[in-house]
Amino acid sequence: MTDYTADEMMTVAAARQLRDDTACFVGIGLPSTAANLARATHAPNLVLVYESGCLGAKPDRLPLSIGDGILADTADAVVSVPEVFNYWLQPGRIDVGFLGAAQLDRYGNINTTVVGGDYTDPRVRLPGAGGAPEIAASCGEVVVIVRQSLRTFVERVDFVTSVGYGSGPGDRARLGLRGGGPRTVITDLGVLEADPRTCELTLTRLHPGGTVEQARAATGWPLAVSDDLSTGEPPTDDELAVLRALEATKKAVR
Amino acid sequence: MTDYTADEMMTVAAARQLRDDTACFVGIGLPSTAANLARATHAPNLVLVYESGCLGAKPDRLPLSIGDGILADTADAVVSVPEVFNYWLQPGRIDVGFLGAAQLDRYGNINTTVVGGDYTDPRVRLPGAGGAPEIAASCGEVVVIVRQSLRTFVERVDFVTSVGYGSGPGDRARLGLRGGGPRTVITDLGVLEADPRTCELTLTRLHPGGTVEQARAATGWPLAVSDDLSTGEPPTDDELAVLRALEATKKAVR
Amino acid sequence: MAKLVSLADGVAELVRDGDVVAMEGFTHLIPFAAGHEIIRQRRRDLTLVRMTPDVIYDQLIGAGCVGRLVFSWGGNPGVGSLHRFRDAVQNSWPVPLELEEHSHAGMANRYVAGASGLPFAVLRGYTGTDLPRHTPNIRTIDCPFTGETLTAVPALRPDVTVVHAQRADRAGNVQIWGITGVQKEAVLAARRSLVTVEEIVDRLEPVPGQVVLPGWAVTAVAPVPGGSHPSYTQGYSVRDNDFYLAWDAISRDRDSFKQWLDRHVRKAEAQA
Amino acid sequence: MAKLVSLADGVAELVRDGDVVAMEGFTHLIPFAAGHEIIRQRRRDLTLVRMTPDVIYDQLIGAGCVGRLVFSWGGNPGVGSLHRFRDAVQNSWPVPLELEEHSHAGMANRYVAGASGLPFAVLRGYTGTDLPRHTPNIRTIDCPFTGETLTAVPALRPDVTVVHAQRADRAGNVQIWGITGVQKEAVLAARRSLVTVEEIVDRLEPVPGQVVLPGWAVTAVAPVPGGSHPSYTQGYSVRDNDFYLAWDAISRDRDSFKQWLDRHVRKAEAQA
Repeated sequence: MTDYTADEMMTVAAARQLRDDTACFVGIGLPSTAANLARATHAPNLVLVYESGCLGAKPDRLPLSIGDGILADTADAVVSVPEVFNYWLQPGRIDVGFLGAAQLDRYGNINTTVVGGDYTDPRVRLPGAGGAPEIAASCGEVVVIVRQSLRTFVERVDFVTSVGYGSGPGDRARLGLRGGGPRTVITDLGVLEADPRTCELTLTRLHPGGTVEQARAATGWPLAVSDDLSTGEPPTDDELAVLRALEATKKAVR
Repeated sequence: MTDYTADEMMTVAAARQLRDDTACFVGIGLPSTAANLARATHAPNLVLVYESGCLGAKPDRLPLSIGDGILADTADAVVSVPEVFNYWLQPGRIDVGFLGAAQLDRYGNINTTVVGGDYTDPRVRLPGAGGAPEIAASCGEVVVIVRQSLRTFVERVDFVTSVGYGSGPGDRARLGLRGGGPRTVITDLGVLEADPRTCELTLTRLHPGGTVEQARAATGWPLAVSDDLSTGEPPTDDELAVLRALEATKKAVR
Repeated sequence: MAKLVSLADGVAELVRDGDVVAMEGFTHLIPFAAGHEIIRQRRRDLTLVRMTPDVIYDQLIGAGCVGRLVFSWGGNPGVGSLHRFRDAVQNSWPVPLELEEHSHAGMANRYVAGASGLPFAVLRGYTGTDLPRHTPNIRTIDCPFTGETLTAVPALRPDVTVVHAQRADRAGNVQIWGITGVQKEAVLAARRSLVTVEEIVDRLEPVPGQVVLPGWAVTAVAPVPGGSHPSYTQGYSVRDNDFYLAWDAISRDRDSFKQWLDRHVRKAEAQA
Repeated sequence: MAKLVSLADGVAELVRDGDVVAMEGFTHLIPFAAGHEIIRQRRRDLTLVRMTPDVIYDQLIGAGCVGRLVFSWGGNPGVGSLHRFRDAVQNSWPVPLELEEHSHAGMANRYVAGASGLPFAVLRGYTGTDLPRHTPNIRTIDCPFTGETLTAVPALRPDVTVVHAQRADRAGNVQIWGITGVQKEAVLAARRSLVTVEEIVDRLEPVPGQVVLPGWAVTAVAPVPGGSHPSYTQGYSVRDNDFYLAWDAISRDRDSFKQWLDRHVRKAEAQA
């Protein structure tokens, strides 16, 4: 078996989360890498939807951004940005929303806006919402990919950019959010799933070699651990080869 | 000078009403014939907008309908039907709306819905509104082309499909209609213009050979006649030749 | 992914008695063949929805398939009035026809709202006309920023939308060009959709002005060459204008209409 | 008909101190050359509007042209954060930067409302997020049919929208293809518009996926070959990704930023 990094394990685990023949709204960065890996391995008919308006993009290299020309060149349809949000995302046509996060709390609420200080005078100003609030609201379910640390896994996000389960059970329904919310969070340490009863993100799987203690130490709240905690499979040689070939395409364009 | 029919005079007079370098929202039938005549004579840069989504159509024959393929083939842009109404008509981008009518009253209100009886049990069921209510509301001004008779020029339309000046001065502003309304009505007898003070359609021009008495006899209300009543020019040989060539293209397709 | 089906199977599965059915097209790409199949399969109590009900809706109305019509302009485009439509409204023949009447701008925005998963749309429209007096679902709404009063219309959500298009690939991706009207919105607003196409191809070569409906947003695709006749399919056929002109005479009289229907629709073999 | 102008004349005439300016583009077709001309002409107190403010807005902010930013995602696309933007927000350098922050769905619909002549747009959005707490023009609206509560955002009506496109003809008809983003809406929502293009041609050959803006809906067109560099123009150029990566280092430090600006923008000859 080939050696691999924690990021590679995270990306492979995230890719495995995507089922074939579904439509996935792809955020930039790690989600785009994982979604393209899924399409290049077990999910050849995964429909990649990018907020730039590309429906069914089939890039043969990693896009440099969500507005990369390769996405338009290979898409089944290129539509306007208002259309992608209004006709495709908003009515709930997209099965999976695939997002990153700067901060995440136990109910899967996401912050990508400001960290520290207050809103008008923050310690760190982040890029902001982009498409995430409505992706998190409207997709059938949401998958989050984020490195796990005390900096990212916080008791309470400094700013709710995108709603997970709010403050717990019933909140999504009360808010009128029609998608299923963040069912799964993939990190460099393992996989967390929202407990169907409490809505709390619960460690259900560790990547090979990881420990519950590591995960707890990287989580800013008392982390719930599943009774059925399992250990995932390491990346296969094929997964790693495809992932590295994809990453190499990005460096080649650079 | 060539002989001509009253309909030809009406169409020529209507075409003359359209200025070059303006945008005209074209209804089907007589308006389409007149607008195409204008483009083929004195107004080569008249922008023809059809509710089928064709912007800047330049047909070299008369379209058989507002959805004729020649309109899409020759347009600067073909947009969706929602777009033509929302992005092009509604914001007031179109200078002139060019409409027909089944009934018309002294304030230029138009009926193309039902005649006689009541709405649920009419004597004659007409096609209905189509794009006309919003064309009449939003274009810079409206030109109506209609044959003048007691059947069409009525004291009060049986159904207000498209608003002219409502019941008189101030009504358009009260209703929030942003276009200028029906400034001009072209008939087979002459030209009526809305009096700027009373908003009442006033006979301002007769076609050659016509009389005020004829016009009054064909009008279902006491027709106002302008102090400056003039007589229009007959169709030029060129106008007639172009009009007849256009009409011939329609028969050729048939 | 859309299923590839025959026209008869597609209509049998997707169009049901009592359904709200939109068969859209703006003079171009009118799904005549699908309409005839609905007549042959004797659907009843349909609510037909369309901006521009024309000859195919006249035929469906005359054949007794329709109880209600939601529309904004009903005519024989470029020719005149629809006589079966008139006979149904004026004389309830062959069955009474209830009307819900809008303007084009209103109908287009109702489809947009349906396609967008919103319950209503906002527009500047209808104001001062007699339409709101007879169509109760035209209401007003105030802008929460300026206080200005605008018009609201409810979303259209047909049970099934039927459209005709140039072609599809084997995954059911549909390609339409020329005047594309409100077809995309009508398909996306509907719970189910059936698209008849001139041909199924291996690969959709891109065409200027194209609209592509991804196969995963379409329920079924049926190959029906000539399925828009007597209307036209840009790139495939031209309008049979003689038929539109002839329809005026055929449809004026109930008997000549019934003879035409028996000869040309009811006894015709199912296509595809 | 749009006027054909030089970039310098177009900016001088159409972009004024204190204006609300939208320079749109979704990674593709970013109007960098026009942004640099605005910096050279020392515009001040601009309110910049854009869904995805990126490197060109970072440059305008760092150059002191901007007092307010209306946006939904500010970053160096595919690379990381915008350091001049951060420095302005966190340290008011070189001048304070006021923010009005939305989501993409909200911004896109605000342009749609502006292009449609409506005062507001309705969407399912923002609900439960902290955005409405800090952005007062996110409100609610009730459906007059279902009673459901939805979100309302006000129309965007920029004083001027600046976009880059592939080409235009001599009548100023503009042709854009590839990822066309929200450019049409941004142009139609604005009171004035300036389009820079790679080239002026005699005739616009139709291209699949094209959006055409008729010349009568555009104020001015300026030929600026390469006007989107370091972003890209589909069919004309590819993204200069090295620049985007290099920008991260250049922009982290005020002095290196100022040196870059002096060398590459301020002392550069005006294009076209």
